[in-house]
Amino acid sequence: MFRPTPRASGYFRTDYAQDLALLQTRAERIGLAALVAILVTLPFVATPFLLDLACQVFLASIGALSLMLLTGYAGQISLGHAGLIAAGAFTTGILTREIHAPFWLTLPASALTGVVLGLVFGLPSLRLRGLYLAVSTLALHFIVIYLGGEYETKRGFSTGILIEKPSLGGFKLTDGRAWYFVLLIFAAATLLICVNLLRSRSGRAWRAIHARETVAEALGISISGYKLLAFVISSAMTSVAGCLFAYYRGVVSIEAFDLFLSIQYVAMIIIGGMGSLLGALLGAAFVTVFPYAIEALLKLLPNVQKLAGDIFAVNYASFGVVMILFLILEPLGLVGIWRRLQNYFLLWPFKYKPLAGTRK
Amino acid sequence: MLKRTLLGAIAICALTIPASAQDAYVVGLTGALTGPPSSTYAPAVDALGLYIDRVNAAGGVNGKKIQLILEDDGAQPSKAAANTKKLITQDKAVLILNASLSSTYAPVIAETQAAGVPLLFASSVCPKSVYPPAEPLQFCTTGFAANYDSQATLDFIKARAKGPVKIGFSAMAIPLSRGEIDYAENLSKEMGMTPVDKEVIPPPTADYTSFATKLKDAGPNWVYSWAPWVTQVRTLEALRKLGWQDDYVAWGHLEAESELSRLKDGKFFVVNSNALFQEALPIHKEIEEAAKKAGSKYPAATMAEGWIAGMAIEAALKGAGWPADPAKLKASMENLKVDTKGLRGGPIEWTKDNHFRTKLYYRVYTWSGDKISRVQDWKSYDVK
Amino acid sequence: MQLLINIVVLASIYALIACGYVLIYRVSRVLNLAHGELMMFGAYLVLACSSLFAGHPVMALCAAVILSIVTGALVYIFLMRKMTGEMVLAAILTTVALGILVRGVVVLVWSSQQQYPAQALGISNPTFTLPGDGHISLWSLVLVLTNLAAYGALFGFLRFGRWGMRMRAAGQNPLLAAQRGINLHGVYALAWSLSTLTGALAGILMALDSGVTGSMPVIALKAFPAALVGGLDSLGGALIGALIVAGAEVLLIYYVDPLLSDVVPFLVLVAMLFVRPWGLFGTREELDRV
Amino acid sequence: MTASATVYRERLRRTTAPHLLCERARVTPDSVAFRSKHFGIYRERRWRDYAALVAHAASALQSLGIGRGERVAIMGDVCEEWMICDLAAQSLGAIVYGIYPTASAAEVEYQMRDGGACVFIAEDQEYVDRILPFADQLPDLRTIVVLDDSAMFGYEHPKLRRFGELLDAVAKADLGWLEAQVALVSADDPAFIVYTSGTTGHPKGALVSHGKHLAATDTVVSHYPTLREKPHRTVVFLPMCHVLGRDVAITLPLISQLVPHFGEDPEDFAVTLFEVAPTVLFMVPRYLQKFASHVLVGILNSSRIKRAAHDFAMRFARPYATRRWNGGSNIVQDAIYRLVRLAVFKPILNKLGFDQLELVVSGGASLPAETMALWHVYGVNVVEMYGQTEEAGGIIAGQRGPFPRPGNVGTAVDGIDVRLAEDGEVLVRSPDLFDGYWRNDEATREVKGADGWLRTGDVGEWRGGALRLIDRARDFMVTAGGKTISPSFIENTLRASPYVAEAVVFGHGRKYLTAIIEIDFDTVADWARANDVAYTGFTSLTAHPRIARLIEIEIDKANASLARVEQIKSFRILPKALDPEEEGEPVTPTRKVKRKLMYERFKVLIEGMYDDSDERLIAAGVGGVLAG
Repeated sequence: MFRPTPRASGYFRTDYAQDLALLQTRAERIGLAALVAILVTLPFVATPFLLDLACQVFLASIGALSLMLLTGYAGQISLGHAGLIAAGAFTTGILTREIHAPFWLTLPASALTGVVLGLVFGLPSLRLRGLYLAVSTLALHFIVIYLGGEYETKRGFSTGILIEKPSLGGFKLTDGRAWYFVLLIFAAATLLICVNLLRSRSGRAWRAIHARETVAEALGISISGYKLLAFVISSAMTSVAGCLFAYYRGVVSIEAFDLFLSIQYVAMIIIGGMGSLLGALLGAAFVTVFPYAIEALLKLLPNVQKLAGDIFAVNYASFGVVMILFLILEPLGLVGIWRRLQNYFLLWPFKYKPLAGTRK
Repeated sequence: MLKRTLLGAIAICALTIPASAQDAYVVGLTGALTGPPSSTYAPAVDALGLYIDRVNAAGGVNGKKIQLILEDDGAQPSKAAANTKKLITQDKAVLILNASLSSTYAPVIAETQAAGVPLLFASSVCPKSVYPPAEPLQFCTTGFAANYDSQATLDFIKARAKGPVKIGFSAMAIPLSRGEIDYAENLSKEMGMTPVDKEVIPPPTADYTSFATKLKDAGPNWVYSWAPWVTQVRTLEALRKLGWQDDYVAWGHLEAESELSRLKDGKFFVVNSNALFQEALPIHKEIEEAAKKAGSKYPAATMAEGWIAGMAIEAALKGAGWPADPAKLKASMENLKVDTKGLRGGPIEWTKDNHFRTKLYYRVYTWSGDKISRVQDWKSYDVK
Repeated sequence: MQLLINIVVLASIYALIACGYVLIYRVSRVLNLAHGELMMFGAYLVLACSSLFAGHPVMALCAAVILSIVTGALVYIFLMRKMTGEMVLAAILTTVALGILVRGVVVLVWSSQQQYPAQALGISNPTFTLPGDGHISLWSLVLVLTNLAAYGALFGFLRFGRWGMRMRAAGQNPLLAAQRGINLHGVYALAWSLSTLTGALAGILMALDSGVTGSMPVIALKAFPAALVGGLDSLGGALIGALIVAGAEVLLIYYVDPLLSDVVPFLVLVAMLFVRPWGLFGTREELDRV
Repeated sequence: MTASATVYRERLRRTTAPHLLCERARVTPDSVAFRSKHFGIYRERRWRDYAALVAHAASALQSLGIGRGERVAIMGDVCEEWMICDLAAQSLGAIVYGIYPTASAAEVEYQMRDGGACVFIAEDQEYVDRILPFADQLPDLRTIVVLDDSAMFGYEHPKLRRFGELLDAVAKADLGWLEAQVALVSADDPAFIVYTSGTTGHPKGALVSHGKHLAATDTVVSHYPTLREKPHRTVVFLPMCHVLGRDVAITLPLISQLVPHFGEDPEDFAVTLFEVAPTVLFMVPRYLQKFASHVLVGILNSSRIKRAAHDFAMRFARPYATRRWNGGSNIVQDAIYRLVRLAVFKPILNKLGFDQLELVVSGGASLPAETMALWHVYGVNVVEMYGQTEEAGGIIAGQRGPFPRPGNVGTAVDGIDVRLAEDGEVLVRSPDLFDGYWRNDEATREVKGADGWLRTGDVGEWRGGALRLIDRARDFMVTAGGKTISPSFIENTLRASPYVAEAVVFGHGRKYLTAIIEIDFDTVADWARANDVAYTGFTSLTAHPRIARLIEIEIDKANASLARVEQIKSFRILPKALDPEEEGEPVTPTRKVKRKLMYERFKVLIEGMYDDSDERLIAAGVGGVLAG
């Protein structure tokens, strides 16, 4: 994410503020402006279905970014991501149903739930590593779902807790377009938070811990402190995603947060490309859009109506196939492809960086 | 970054928007066609497809064909919501069908309500919102309905039992099933029975014996289960293995017919709102032939629900005329009488404030020596 | 008495499944999250074979077992071999993807309906009454016995067999093992075959006892805590872990709240992880980084 | 020369560099004087800061008791502290000289004795180590100052002082103080010595006085007025002990709008260029060649499509470059070229940091025409200039451009008279030449005639108003066939190959010419990787038969453009890279080859190339007669 030098010549920094600037070259600024322009115009040209898809991608991006922070940078595996999203969603659901809490209350409350759960989820990380840690987070997933299920049954919300659309300053968020922008802003904010976290002290500490814990400790980094911090921040962001999810869908039920969801998030960061925020975004978009894309592609096949029953099984299976192909053929993930593509043009007309070995 | 993928997706989707069928009724369905719960829903959807194919082959409704667009939600609420949105906005469906797990109801209802499109629950349990006073846009054709089912079952037990009833319950650990069993437990008390135990069994369970042991040790002489078929039948089997020989009542899902003949258990009763194919009515023959002709991989006996949904759709569209829009369709559905031709105990009648049916009919079957037999004929309940 | 039987049966199920996790983890440090799906696949293979060898239940069962061994080897050769050297999380995700694929294929071929292989084979499932008013069904009994046999065979194989020794060596230090001329790919393929075999046995026997649906893989997930409590790289540990988890589950269902049965194995696990992260009998190790 | 320019130069002739610095600090205190990279940041130094730094350094040096006319030696890599110390010493009236960072111990000792410096300023511990072994044997040396003391713990020597401590010990001097010091220095006082890297014998120190240096350097600005007309960025990388390096880092910024940029480390030269994207560069041919060959090899190893794009662009751009030399391109061709440049060449240049270059001046040695042509094709305005240390920082001639045809060094600059002697030797006369060689009057007399004409030792000719250099006057060889041949011309031709770093031609009194080739490790290694040639290091690479074949093809290419007698008949590849830092190596610190030493060093290799069977036969035939 952080490049030692800009991508075009002639950008020298005369103070550290410039060095920290996110956009350095003109091309980058133009690129961002174009992206923003596309993102802003998209809702006015897209069908509501595509809009919904985009909203799902944004929601997934928030979750994937926070998981990337935890796994891709701090190196802590978690299979409890769905549990955290559920926690945020249930906090929102329970608060709206029980005390009619408004948006501005449920959102921080969800984040707070995330913080608390992050501490709890994070505690095992002080003793455990890798797979064992993953399993302990899995256990917490089951606990959250169990509690959620109990609440649903006990309060008689057997088909889910219905949630009113939130209002922001008197404006009720019902329109898909409005949601698009709200979620876009949240996703962008998450991205910015992640970027800034990663280039701050904590980001460097996480990477040091990820690289080698013993060395990091020798460098005077508080291992347990930063691990917990990673869990707390990641969980808080994930819970916020859960809160938004609850509002966006207008309903919370435990079925929406099964283990498969956790696996989807892990798939996002691996398919996207470990250790890259861009990868998290790409992965989130890919994993979210992919099933719809496959479905759409399969429907292009001739005589598809005859296969009506089977087509979904094929769709399901092909998700597995594509994931396998991806893992085998592109271990660096989408971001690997992106970088290659980018390098193809960045290095144009060279294949490798010229003067790489040039010494005076 | 994001934009590339998004644009790619847009391109793919743009390419694949089905040539909008201008001269057909578009009906969209979101259902659990894959994933663990699909065993209940896939056959019904298959049957619905068969029925609509038949209607189309016979010239359609009002001279127009019906185009049924299927979307799989894998029983995930989020996917169901997205599917619904797509069906309404992109495919311009005039009617949405839900054939999925109850957890998908809320998001689908939210989407259809926002768009003002009627929603028909075609394969899963009817939500309370279709009972009088019904939500304006929600309708239901399926045979099983919360509370009424338990009422009918407990009535049956009461009538059948010779002495005092010590009743045990079994539910699956999903909110819907738990809620219904809780209701039944209270009702049983009101009806003078003694509830002795209630087992709530998680869906993924390797061995039901543990639960059955507890149930059995509570000493019931009746056990009632209202849950997905797996839980109902495996609790029974586990109980039987443990040597419990008393009466067991369960809800008759799609699988009931084949399972009754597999289990051959004279003290296992299924309460049903559909007539079993065993009875070989003309309509049953019709369905069997259609299934055979289409080479369906599901037994005909599992197809009644889908067939009835098809009948309802046909009738609703006929009433709405051509061209149909959601409003016209809603008006048509609010005043509809569907002749089930014997598949049910009577017609499905919808009124302005009752989108369930005015009268419910239940039959009870069991295995008697060499065949499935009725132990109680249609018994009707007024829906209020 | 019945409780004891329940514990033994459930423990056997868990143990038979858990040893599949252990076998693969032990040699290649990969957690096979497709184990449940492969188990289910074994059960469906019986269905396929029962129509192939109609009227010969024994032959059909044997064929299914052999096919599942082949399946395991094929999975390694065509899939997991490519993941050697990749990060562990990616390898695990590959198994998840495999699981999704298998599920899709199963629905495609056999539909998602509940199926009864025992019926297809034409064999019944009588119940035996044991002293103390305990009841056990034939296939549960077979499962318990199979489990014991499988563990016995595996212990013997790993301790005394040539390939067993190689497997242990590869698990302890793959580099050294490779240098001593051990064919690592062969060892890994064998581990996958054996793991799929035991998984399929569990799947087949469960299916014979109570049928099979697409939701069977979830059961394998519950056997997972058993393997971890015992120690992911210890066969004996898996057996004991299965007993502990099954015991806790059965007793909780009976004496406390059946609803807890879903959560409790994982609670046991978390408690275990805090006390002895590497499991009761596992080797203390530093796990690979992400 | 216009009247105002003459007045201006006269004014320069009567001032000093430190004085100009003070002036700039008064007039434009807030403009950026230079930028110097430090921990990733290009620190901006304004003229005010610059003068303050120099003042502080001067007062620190003064505390060491440096007197007028005393010498101060500086050794190290290019860095801002060098400039500051240099100007500080000059403002105290001391004479500064630099020692090449690559100089061997013997050379350092020679220059220390010859120059007789009382203070030795070392950039860091590395250079302290160079002088410490014989520091006690140098009678004049009083103090060793180390600028960067980061690796200096544990160093104890009575003469050793840390610059930081010196600065801390004196009060901060202000601009007024500096001006007072500077006022004491006369424009005619000697300012610095530049040691010429003689290819024969010991280096000679050219002594230059303040005013003459400034006036002479003004020739560069007047020849390339853009330097004065608008702000320019440049990168300082030539060693500041070289007169051109001094010009770029210190003098030109004082008298033009050139802003020098210093990299963090000379090793990061490529990075610095990339980051700064200079608009003006003063280069030596070696770098232009090296960059060109890296680009070419990079393209050769690029993917098929990209290579095709480059080839396609070249196919159009080559004739376009020729037309541009002839001044005959039309609007359409211009437009197409601009498009091609934007699509292909600009990205190439961008990667080097060359894309904003308006002017590249190549000097110091002759630039192979092919190299210059290539840069012209890419759209970099490379011009060649001609100058010598003895011109006191000024130049004799230079191509004005833009995009001049290669092959000459352009027209003579304003304010200098150039004429050719009968034997073609270039003679120059100017009021602003060096004062003479330091403590070597004999050598001074050798080049500086009583008539005021300075002998350059180069042979040239006028062609179309431009000066064309043929060769160094003293560097001809005559073959056994009696043909007079210029080896440097052939060597330049050979060096045009991207794979050849250095070529040395032999053949004096022989039947034919041979060459010793030093391969360019980077490009050849690239080629080897691309062509599956396995190697472990420099030596194994040179020993590979396919590399020999590669070089042979390159030599055949060069031979094709040479006359028959000039062609190389045989060659050998040096098994190791030439290292100027090593004792007795046949290259000067500026990598000029000492031909004689080269022969002695690689006699076996060279003799191996000559088939002396004829001689032996004759010797065998006459052997008895001579003995008897």
